[in-house]
Amino acid sequence: MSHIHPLNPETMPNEPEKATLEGKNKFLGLWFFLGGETVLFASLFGTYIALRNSTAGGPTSQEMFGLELVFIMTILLLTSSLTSVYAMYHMKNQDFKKMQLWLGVTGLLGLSFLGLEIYEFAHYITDYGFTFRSSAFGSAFYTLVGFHGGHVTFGIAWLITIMIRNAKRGLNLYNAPKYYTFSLYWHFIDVIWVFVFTVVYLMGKVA
Amino acid sequence: MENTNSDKIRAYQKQKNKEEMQKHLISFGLMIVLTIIAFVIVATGIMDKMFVIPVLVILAAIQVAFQFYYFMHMKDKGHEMPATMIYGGVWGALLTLAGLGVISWW
Amino acid sequence: MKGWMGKFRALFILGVLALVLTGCGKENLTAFVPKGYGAESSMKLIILSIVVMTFVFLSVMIIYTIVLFRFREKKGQEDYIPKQVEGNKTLETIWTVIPIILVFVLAIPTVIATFDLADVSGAAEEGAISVDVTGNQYWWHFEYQGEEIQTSQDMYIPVGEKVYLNMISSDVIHSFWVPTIAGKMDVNVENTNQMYIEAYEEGVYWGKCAELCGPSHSLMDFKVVAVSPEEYEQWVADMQSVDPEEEPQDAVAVEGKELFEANNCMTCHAIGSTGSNVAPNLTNFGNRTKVAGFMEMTPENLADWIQDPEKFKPGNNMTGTYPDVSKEDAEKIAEYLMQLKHTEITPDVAGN
Amino acid sequence: MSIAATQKRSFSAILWDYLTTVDHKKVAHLYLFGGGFFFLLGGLEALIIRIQLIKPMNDFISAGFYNEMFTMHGTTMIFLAAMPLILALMNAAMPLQIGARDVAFPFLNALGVWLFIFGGILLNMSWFLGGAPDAGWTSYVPLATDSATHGVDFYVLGLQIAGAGTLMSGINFLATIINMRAPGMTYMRMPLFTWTTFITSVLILFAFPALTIGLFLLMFDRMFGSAFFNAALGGNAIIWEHLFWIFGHPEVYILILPIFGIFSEIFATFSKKRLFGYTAMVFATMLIAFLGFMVWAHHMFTVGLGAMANSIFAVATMAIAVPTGIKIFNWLATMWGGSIKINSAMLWSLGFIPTFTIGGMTGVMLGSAVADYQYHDTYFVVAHFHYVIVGGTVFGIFAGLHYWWPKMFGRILNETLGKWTFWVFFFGFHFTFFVQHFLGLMGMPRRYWVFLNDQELDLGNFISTIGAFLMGVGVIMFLWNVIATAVKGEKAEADPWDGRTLEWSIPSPPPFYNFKQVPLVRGLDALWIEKTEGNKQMTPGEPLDDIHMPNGSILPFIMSLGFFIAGIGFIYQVDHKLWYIVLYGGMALALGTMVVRSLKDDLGFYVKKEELEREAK
Ligand code: HEA
Ligand code: HEA
Ligand code: HEC
Ligand code: CUA
Ligand SMILES: [Cu+2]
Repeated sequence: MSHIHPLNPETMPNEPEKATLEGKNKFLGLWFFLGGETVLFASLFGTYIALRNSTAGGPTSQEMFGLELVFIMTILLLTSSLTSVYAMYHMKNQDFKKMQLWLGVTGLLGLSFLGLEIYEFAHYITDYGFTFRSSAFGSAFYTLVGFHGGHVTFGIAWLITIMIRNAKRGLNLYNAPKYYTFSLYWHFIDVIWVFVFTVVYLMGKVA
Repeated sequence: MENTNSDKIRAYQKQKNKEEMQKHLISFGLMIVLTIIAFVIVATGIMDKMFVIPVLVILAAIQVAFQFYYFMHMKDKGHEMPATMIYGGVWGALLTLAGLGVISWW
Repeated sequence: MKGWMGKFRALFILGVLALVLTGCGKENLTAFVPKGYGAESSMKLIILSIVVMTFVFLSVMIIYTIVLFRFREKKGQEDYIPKQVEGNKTLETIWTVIPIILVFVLAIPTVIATFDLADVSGAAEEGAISVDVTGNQYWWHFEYQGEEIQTSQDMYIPVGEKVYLNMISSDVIHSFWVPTIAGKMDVNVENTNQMYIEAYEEGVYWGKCAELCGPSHSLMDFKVVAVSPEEYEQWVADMQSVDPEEEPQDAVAVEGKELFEANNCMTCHAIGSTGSNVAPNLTNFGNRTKVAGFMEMTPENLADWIQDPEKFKPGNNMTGTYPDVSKEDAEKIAEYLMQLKHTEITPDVAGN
Repeated sequence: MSIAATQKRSFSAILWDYLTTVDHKKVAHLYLFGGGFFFLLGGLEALIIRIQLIKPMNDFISAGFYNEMFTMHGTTMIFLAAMPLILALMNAAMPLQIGARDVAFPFLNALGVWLFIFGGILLNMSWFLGGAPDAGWTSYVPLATDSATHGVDFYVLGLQIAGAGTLMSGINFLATIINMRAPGMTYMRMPLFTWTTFITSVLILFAFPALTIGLFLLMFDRMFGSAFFNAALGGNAIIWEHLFWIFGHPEVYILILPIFGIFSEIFATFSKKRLFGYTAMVFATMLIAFLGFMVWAHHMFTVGLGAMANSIFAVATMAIAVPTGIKIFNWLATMWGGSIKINSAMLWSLGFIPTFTIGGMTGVMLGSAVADYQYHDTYFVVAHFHYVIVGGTVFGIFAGLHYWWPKMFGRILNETLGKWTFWVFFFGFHFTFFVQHFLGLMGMPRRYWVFLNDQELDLGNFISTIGAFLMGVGVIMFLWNVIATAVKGEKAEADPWDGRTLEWSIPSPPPFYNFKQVPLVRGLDALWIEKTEGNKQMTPGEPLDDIHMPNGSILPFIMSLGFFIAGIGFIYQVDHKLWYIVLYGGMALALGTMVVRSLKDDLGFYVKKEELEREAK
């Protein structure tokens, strides 16, 4: 059971996340999960595209959407993607403290993204009376963006759990895959957001 | 463990990791640029409506390719299966989008 | 179209004959004996595909039978180890290429026919007949465009002419199907579907709802009454000159009319071409083929229906919307409704 | 846990063992019992359907109840019987076939089976709680959104929970096959059943998410007032149809591809011949899976998508005949020149060939769009899909059960009874469904509670009902066989069929760690190769060493229970806000177990080398 002891830099392989069979399995498993998520979000995007003009007399996307806020949110999330890469960089260099630090930053960026999203939703609801129930467009909008937001929330919860869990233990071959799969998941959230801001906000602004 | 050889390997790995990180920084920079371009196109309305949507989609696709290939290491060895699955997913996604986006209106 | 058809015409007729002899369902209901354009197009493809499939099935079964007879384990040779064959390029190519060819044989006519049946451009032509069809739980409504005619349950069309249908549903998805003259098409809620039907012969054709739409889905029948073009003209004229206020002849029916008005029936049912269409339009009701689409047209049935429609069509939208009607009253109303005959052109004319 | 034989344990010990198991072989048992139970239930529903249709204008059951009956029959059979039974066989055989000690994620495997069981229970609770779902297994909106009882809510949550389990199994099998093959087992040396498991898992991975989303949208519309399918607010019901069939068509290949794998094993084994055209078989499977994603709209030919869409989908649909044909002919060629031994497993396989060919041919006939305007939603379609599903999937499950039963339970099913079961079921089947082709074209739409008098549909329906009862007799014989075998069946040796693949190289039933030493694979049909070279057993691919095994855990059970409770909360929160307590309570239980799982390291245990050596003596 040697693999649970914290490893010193000497014995730690360069890719600790894939050094054990469990690690390899987790790595593949998460990638496959993301493959499935691709179709999952495609179904939501498809639904949104089909319903984006079904406003039932309510406000349209052109009237409501503001680009500034979305731009800030985008930059936040993109940056959090970079910080998580940076954390993985430190993992490869076996610098546990720095890894935790940068993951912390990632989490904070994610939280601020969520905060802005909630603010945005509140803004549409109070200022435009635009809700989940107003029209098919409303349902599709909140569901698509909300599903993404839900993924962010879940990601943050996951991050917090592994960070606290391993704070005292340091990096080892048992938890390295957990960190790594988290970072993959987090990137994927960013991938989805790229399409959200493109399809929902930018295209919504165009027509 | 007092093996100098392993130290060398370490050092070499560190160097490689660093280079890798620099690549990541560059791709991050590019992603930000792509994002800005996309937002600017829409905010200023300089482009003809006909072209905007395809251009936006292409920009998004490039950006996503960066995420996958650099940030998520899909370019590296040992990622054949992940790549297959993601492409499978993308294929499924395209069909779904075609189904819902195009032929639910007739 | 004609080319490949020619070759199969003989077979087609032969097939139809065989089916008629062996019993292929009720006339004017079965899809086996097509009497309309759409049904015929489908039938051609059905026959073509059966021919292809017979060939396929025989090929499989011949090999299968040989295998089973020749290659069984022999007594006393239980230890015999057959040669471990990996494969055979030629054979594998053969059974890849032949199916591809067969698929083409079927696919090309399919595509041609699909486009042919989807071509509703004729609807815009001068004198084309267009009918707005509405599917409702569990009845059908028909409005003749530009003619100010409304009917329910029985739709009249002239023989030999394309009749264009614009179909929409008021509640859930239904599907319009008259097997003997045309294949089906769904009746959706959010968009109008277009198709055309054309009957070759006079007759009363059974229509069925083919998409699950609730408990009484199986009872959502209707009829297409195909009459000669002259008779159709007359029917149109008669229907346009209906006087909804017309007093019935005998006393019972007069009483029935009063009861009909007193019992709220008019809030939903209209007679004549104006008025609400949340319930079957009862113009010319006396000439209907069936009560509520599927029950035999007798005064008893009608009176029973009026008293308790739920018993006959579970979940229908008439139940409980009007005051209880006594047996006598129901019979009087039935008498009145049975006398609503507004035209000489009846299903009998079409040969019911 | 020790390897010392686990004989004579108390009932509660066995129960606890199953509740906490993460062993793929026991998970397979759970799938088998669960799926088997739901098969009986679905069959009972089928019999009720057939009794109602025995004569015209019958009033055996009411209209609304009939709709519940076929909805539950279809849903149960597809999601709770056929798929779990297939997963049972996959779990039982696939890891053994690749020489693995377990699956990649044993915990997820257990979670999958419990999610299926709880999802199934939830769905079926609707019978007692105000009415089952009644909008068909396809649950088309707006009928489903309008449906007045909670039935459709049970459908949504039951399938959501069971579906999540299936998705996990899919990912699990993929990782297992990629990472855990024995040394020497390259992809092109994998047995065909492993291959089809692999490709089926890919289908699951890409098909189920569409259903997940569809169910979410339906749930939001029914419970939270959204307007996806509400035309009055701009919604579009066709979106549901697309989402359902984007899932639904690949789903039918999920039901048949593993079965193709089973038949490939059986034909090869009992013809004593290598599978003919192995490479072609593998690529044909891939091609079917690939094309399977591009044909979903053939279920929607009459929706009004337009001539262009209908044509494209018609041609794509017909194209699937080609790779499937390759398979049929390769099986025939496998038997050609062989030394065919006919026992129960082989009988089911031989029965499959003509039956499935007919079903496939009617499928291609349905693919001809214009012809489908006549067939669609009639008994012709019912006949088609029972020919492929019963004649394919169910025959295949029976074949696979007879084939692997010795491996799963250590006893051989009785041959005489097995043959009787086959013949009775086979004839019953053709009686039931062959006439339905004609009924359809004679003007009998499907999902009809009654058919009218004087429509010349009486005889056909009568024959059909009689056939269904014959099938019922067949099923009862099989049950009898199972019980008789359990009581006094013949004990099975490791390799009762003169098998070709790795699962036959280890004892029946295998020890919980499967392989003492992971074998070295030297080619396709690894065991057969060793046997022809006169070796008694596989050459080990590793030295004898400690074996790492995962610990059992009750958490999968509790987590599934949590989702189950939350599901009930979701269903009833529309009636009263207090139900939110149940909803959040269930969620807390499920998420709480998840947190426990991630906080508590589960490092498994080791079976010591010494212990293994002692065992060997
Ligand atoms: C195990 C499940 C299974 C399988 C394997 C199939 C296989 C096929 N199915 Fe089926 N199908 C269903 C289950 C399945 N189906 C179900 C459940 C429904 C109804 C759902 C509902 O509405 O409730 C349905 C409905 C359905 C429809 C919609 C009908 C309608 O509602 O109007 C269509 C239409 O194209 C179709 C086509 C096909 C085709 C072309 C195949 C092909 O894959 C068949 C290929 C096989 C062969 C062709 C035989 C072997 C080949 C040869 C011997 C080679 C030579 C052959 C030729 C050249 C033809 N199916
Ligand atoms: C895997 C899938 C599967 C299987 C195996 C079956 C098996 C059977 N099916 Fe089913 N069927 C479907 C999937 C399946 N079906 C689907 C998807 C639909 C469409 C639903 C819809 O429209 O929404 C459908 C619809 C359907 C209909 C059409 C209903 C309608 O449209 O109105 C009919 C009618 O004959 C039917 C009959 C049968 C029969 C007789 C069997 C027989 O093969 C069953 C044989 C089994 C038995 C007879 C079991 C006997 C068991 C006992 C006797 C023991 C009982 C004891 C205990 C419970 C302890 N099925
Ligand atoms: C909700 C308004 C409503 C009221 C009020 C109502 N009906 Fe109906 N009626 C319907 C509907 C809806 C149907 C179609 C039922 C079906 O077939 O599912 C129907 C069907 C009928 C039919 C059969 C129509 C046909 O074309 O075959 C008759 C006859 C009839 N109603 C008579 C009456 C009489 C008489 C009364 C008054 C005592 C009455 N209805 C009151 C809604 C109503
Ligand atoms: Cu209307 Cu079925
Ligand atoms: Cu299909």
